[in-house]
Amino acid sequence: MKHLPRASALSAAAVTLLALAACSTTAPSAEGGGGSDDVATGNGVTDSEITIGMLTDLSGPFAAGAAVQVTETQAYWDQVNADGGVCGRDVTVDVQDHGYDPQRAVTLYRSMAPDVIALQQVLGGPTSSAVLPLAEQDDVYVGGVGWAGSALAYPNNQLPGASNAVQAANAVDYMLDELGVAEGSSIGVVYFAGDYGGDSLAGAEHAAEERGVEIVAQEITSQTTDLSAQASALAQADVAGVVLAAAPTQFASLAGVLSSQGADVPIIGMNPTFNPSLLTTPAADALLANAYSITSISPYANTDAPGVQAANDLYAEADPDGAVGWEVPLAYVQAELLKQALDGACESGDLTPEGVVAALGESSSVDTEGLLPDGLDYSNAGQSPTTTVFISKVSADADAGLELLDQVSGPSAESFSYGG
Amino acid sequence: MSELPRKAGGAVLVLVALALPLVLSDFWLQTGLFVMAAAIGAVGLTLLVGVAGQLSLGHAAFAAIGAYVYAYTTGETTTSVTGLGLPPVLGLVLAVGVAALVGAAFSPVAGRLRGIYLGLATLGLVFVVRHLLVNLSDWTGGFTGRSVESFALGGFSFSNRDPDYLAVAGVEFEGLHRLWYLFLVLAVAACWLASNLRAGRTGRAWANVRDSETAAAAMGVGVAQVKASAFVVSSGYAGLAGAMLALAYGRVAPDVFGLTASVDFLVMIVLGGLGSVTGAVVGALFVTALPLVLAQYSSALPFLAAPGSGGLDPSTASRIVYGLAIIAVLVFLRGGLAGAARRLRQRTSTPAAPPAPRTPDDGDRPVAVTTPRSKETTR
Amino acid sequence: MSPPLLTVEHLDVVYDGTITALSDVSLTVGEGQVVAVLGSNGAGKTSLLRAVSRALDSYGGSVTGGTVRFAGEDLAGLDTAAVVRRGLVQVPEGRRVFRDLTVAENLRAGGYTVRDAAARAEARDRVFDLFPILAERRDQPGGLLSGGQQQMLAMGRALMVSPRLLLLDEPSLGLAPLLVDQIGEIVTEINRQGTAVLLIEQNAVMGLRVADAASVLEIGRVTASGPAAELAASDEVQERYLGVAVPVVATEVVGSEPAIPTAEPPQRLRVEGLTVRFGGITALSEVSFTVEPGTVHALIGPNGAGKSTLVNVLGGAYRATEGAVHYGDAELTALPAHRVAGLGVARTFQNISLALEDTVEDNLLVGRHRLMRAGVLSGAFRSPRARREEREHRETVAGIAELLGIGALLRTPVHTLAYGDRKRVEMGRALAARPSLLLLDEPVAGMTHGESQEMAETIRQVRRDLGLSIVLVEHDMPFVMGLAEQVTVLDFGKKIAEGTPAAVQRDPEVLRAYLGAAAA
Amino acid sequence: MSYLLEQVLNGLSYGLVLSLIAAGFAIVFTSTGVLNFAHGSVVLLGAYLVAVLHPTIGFWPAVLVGMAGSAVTGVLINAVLVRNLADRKPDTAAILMLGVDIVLLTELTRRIGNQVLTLGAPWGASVVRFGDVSLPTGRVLAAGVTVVAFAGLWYLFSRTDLGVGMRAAAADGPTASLMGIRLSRTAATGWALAGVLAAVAGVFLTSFPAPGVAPTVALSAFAAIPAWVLGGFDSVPGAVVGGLVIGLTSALVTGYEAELEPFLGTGFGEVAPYVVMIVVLLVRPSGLLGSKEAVRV
Repeated sequence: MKHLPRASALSAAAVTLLALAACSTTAPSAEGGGGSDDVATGNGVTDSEITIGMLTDLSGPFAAGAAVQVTETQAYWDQVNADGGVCGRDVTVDVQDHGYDPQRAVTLYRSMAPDVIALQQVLGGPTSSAVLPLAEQDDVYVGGVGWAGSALAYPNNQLPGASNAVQAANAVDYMLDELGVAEGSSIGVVYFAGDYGGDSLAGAEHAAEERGVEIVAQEITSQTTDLSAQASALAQADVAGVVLAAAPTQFASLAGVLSSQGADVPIIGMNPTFNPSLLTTPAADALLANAYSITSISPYANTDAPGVQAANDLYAEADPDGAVGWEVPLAYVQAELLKQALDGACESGDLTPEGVVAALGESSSVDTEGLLPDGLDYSNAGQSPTTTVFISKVSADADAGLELLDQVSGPSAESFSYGG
Repeated sequence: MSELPRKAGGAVLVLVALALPLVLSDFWLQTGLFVMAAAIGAVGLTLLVGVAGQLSLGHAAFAAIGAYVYAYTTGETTTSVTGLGLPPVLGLVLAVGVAALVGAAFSPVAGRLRGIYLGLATLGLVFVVRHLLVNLSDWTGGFTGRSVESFALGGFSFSNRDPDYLAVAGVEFEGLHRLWYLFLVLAVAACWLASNLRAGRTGRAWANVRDSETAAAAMGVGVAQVKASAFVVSSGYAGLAGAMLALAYGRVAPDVFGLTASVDFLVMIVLGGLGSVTGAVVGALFVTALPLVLAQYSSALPFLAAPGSGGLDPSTASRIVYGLAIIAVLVFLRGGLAGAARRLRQRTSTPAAPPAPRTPDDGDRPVAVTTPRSKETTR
Repeated sequence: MSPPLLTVEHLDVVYDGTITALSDVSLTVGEGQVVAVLGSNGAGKTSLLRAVSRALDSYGGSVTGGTVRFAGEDLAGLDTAAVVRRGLVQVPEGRRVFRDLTVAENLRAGGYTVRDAAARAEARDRVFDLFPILAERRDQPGGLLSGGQQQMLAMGRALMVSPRLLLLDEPSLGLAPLLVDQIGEIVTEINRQGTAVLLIEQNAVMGLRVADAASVLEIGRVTASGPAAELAASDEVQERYLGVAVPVVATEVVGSEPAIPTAEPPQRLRVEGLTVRFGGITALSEVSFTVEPGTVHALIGPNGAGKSTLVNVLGGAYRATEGAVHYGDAELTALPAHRVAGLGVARTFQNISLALEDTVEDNLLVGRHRLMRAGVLSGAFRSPRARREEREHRETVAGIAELLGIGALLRTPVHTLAYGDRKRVEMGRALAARPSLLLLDEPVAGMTHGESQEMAETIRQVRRDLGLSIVLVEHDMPFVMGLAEQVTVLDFGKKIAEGTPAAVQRDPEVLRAYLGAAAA
Repeated sequence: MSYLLEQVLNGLSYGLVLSLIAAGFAIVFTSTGVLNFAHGSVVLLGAYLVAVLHPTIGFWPAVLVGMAGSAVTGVLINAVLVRNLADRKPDTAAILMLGVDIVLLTELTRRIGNQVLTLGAPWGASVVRFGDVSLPTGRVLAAGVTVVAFAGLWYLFSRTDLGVGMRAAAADGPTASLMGIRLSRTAATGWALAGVLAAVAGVFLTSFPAPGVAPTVALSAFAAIPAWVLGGFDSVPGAVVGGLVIGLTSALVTGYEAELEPFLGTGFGEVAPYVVMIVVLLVRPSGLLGSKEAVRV
């Protein structure tokens, strides 16, 4: 390696010279709008086509649910295209799989960013928190990153409904208002380490303070599949209810163990915590007896909402044998939200990534035909777009195992604010 | 000697690497950044494991320390996290320094344990560091992590701004392009330093301690001190790699530095061939780029099912290919990729004179997996 | 006439495809015979046994020529287990009892291939008859037995399969004379009960006493064979093991131009009352001797006498339990090995300990470690000083290589070198450390007679040119006769004789140690 | 008091299941010198087979098939891959097992999807009550089965030719092979045993109180590594002790998280096993019950 420094120094010098010769710091004059119509266009838009991206997890832990969402999303845009598309253009979806690996997510984002106008979804906590800041720099709309409050810090992010903290605050409110939990009692919060769990805990703590109850917190990780120790600790603390911000596995284990220990208390799971296949586990009885689910998005079984019906029908047609669940309405509404933003950008004549983000920031009352609570307000940056959530009860009779009870917006959910 | 073509080859490679940003897309640039960061970490680890013979499964812990030290020292204090706001260059130096110091602090442990015991103790280190990262949230931003200040040198920023527009030969040089050159300089320097170390007094002492602590001590090598120096150097490399990863991501989070990252570093150096600097770089390229490239391009493969259709989709296929590639290299290539390359070179160059030495037949012959035993025969 | 039980014909054995261990070895063992194979370290004795028991594979060796037949059947293509089932079993060198298994479990493992419970019980009873002590201690872990008892257990373990032919690898190694005699009697008894024995021995007297016939193996070839009594009387064997025919050459100390930068002048080495115990085993007991500056002092003794332990204490690798070692004013037993090296004490190792992938030059440079100053940073950045230092030291080791006659090999990787050259490299590495005291641990083990002579010449030259003290550890008595001024003889960790080579050669204690009780 | 007792019982019963996995690590390591990073996947494989097969062939036959499947997988890994490694060195073997783990885990994850596959264990969600302490029946059963399994192992290793042969082979392979013990056979037996133990552990790790088979089960096998290490690399009794220590530590740290939080931060239960492991290694570098010579690298 004796000559290497000399060689590399030489070549570095040569290239520096070349570079200086070819260097320029003056930007060329502004790029001309490419559209034949009066719309300015940018990345991902041609005269006939709009490309949107989806960074999802088709080979990692969320593969199966993600697949449902991909199917539904494809079906949605196919339908939109059949109806004439957006801004006179067909919409195509570029789906890439990051496998829940942040490094892959970032690299794939780099590869897709020049060719898409917006990202309908970046699935997963670590993956979306790696992509969001990059997308913010590039002014690219990002939807579907889940409901963690930390994502609200990014003005380019569109949260599909109430954030986790608002969900958890509502959960506490609901326990006190409807499930007979008395003021002064204790409520357990079992949560994943991370922004999803942490945000939920923050909301629950806020509500506890407002409503005069004690919080007993138990942190777990996704590897904790046996919640005996946590359940015992909760039972020991004599909790009157439990808020769970985890995954289906933990829901079943916690409900089962609590019930077996004779703790007959309501358990409310946050958004993605319920999965219909839980009803085949030994914990099914316990879940049917005590388990509730709070979701930002309408559960699958909601005959009153035309949007949900449209979503379900679309999915049933696209994949008759597919697994049904809350992913179906979620994917539909994410696509719907993006479509509204695209329409907004089209109307304001700026069909560029920046234009889509701007359209998002101006939408202060978005309706989704019952898929999400009405009147979503994205103009108040940094705050949850709504305080209303769906509350359902686990039920063996309802499709996808959740029977919708109500839409609620509790007092402590309404008084919650980020950064406060 | 075969040195000259090798150097010429190296120089050509460096030149190509210098020119690449002119033609590569963002995807490849980003991949390149990750590869170069990983390569530096792998080079550091191969010095420790391959040259000095100390198994470490805790490399990611030191990388995490480097990444967070950089993020903390260069970052500004915000509502959620604190930061020192130091100049990025100083931050980079501190990242290396602090990681090396932690390595020094851990080296007495390394002196007490050997082989797999040491490996698993360092494995524990990964979990401990992760726990600290999650809990010291004032400094680290907790589970979600914190954003990372972009690198800057004398007013020139390695990001999309300052200068806002910079073009070379008509190609706009954005943050990725600029970082590419920063990383390239660091990577070449790191490899050069590692090769020097390996070839010099320090490297000989490391190799001797690996081969036989007794013999090394008999030659006047202070075993404990030499082992510690290997740990310190390797940790410093890991710290630099971590800081570079942080720059490549633009943010740091504990998830990036988990067990998988540690294991990946180890896979890199074993695939590349233990103790070989070039091997470590090639291993880093293989381990880092293969999954990314497979994820990006496997959809072009005809026999795979569409994503989400329930069949063997491209990503699953790419992960399986990755696993199979590891298995294949280990089963078929002795000494990893570097060993295979060495044999190939030997075959193409003049064959070495057939050696005909004898061996004393008392004592054990080199042993198989079934009977590994230490080289030293003490009674 | 039925064929002999074991026939070895024109056997060649090669390790790792390149290293020849045996060539053209032929040998027979008849039914009911005891055959001894004699030879020193490195002669290929163990390889011969491994070839017969089909255990070469796991050591990287293979039979490249010739045949091994057992009871008329060619053993090629069989594995060890199949050979064991046919009644041919090997007792490995150094006993190798399973230390954590009890005596009974050791025997059970020995009888692993015997499926018939009755046959096994019978075999075990016979072993217990032969070795009553094993029956007594059947529930104790093998590791707790004494050396002699472990040898009995190793033999008993092999007898569990009621073999037709028993291969014994150095059963007397490291055992006290009384025990050696006892083992000899046991071998005779086993043979009397109908088992043929192929016995490998360094202890020629013990081997020849119990054997009917014997072969002498030297560097992979049979150099003599015949009936035991005949061989015992031959001059060659006498010379080989006692060195009686080698004249003692007095070496003069001549001051001359040193080829490499001179070391500090050598100091007097005083070993006083040195005792080393490992666990309960006393490896050295109350050993005292003095090495005068600038002399060659030989430490000899049969295998297991404690020579290597002594070298390891002198070099700082082992701690002394009691006693003291002074080199000049410094007390060595209190220092860690690298500090001992810092005082100018360098050593070689019995089992060569070189970096095989590296070149000769790099290996030699390791010896310069303590004399170089480049640290991690200056080395990494190749500071001018570090570069100059590296260059100077490369020149120095080139000089050392010339002195040792390996100058042409400087850029060659060690793994391609012949054995004798490796031994030289190892000595060169020690010399590179610029010692004033050089500890050589069996420098000619495994060398041919000619190579040994060359090495002796090299040692003389080194001593003459560099004017240093040398402690020479050897079990080969003839080798040290022409080389050393003073000889200290160890046996069972005790000093049994000291004096000039000629005096030591005649000492009855030494004769007994080397040749067994009968010779004294 | 009953709370403490409950957490202790919880921890001990969980620890016994961990010790089954840890014993698998120890047996594979002593019989072939391999650090089996794919062991977690083998645990998952066993549980997966049971979950998939129980609707058609019934739970108990499915368990038998699961045990056989895991055992055969282990034997094949050893025979096809480990024995054919280009460099037969422990660290290469460990990386090889990482490769195997990636392949196995990816394929199993793909097959399981996001479903929670139930095991169909007949004990369901029932619990056993001891006074005012209750334990899931599955756990009580696990404790019983584990005790029986270890009794079986003890019998095997001290009372049968095969077991004694395996110990001899582990202690000194070349010498054992001179006794006619075929090392390939003892190695295969070791891998098979580890596979069987893994499948049994998998069944108990995925039945109540855990809801069913999910890919994360493979990761929970990692928790057995500290148990194995602190017990001693080459010691099956060490695996039991290690499992109990780790199980108890996790349960108590989790159970008293509220009290410990100010000093240790949240989520310390995940780290505690590794901290215990490091401390034990520093005090006793060869583990609690490992033999000194066990340093094999």
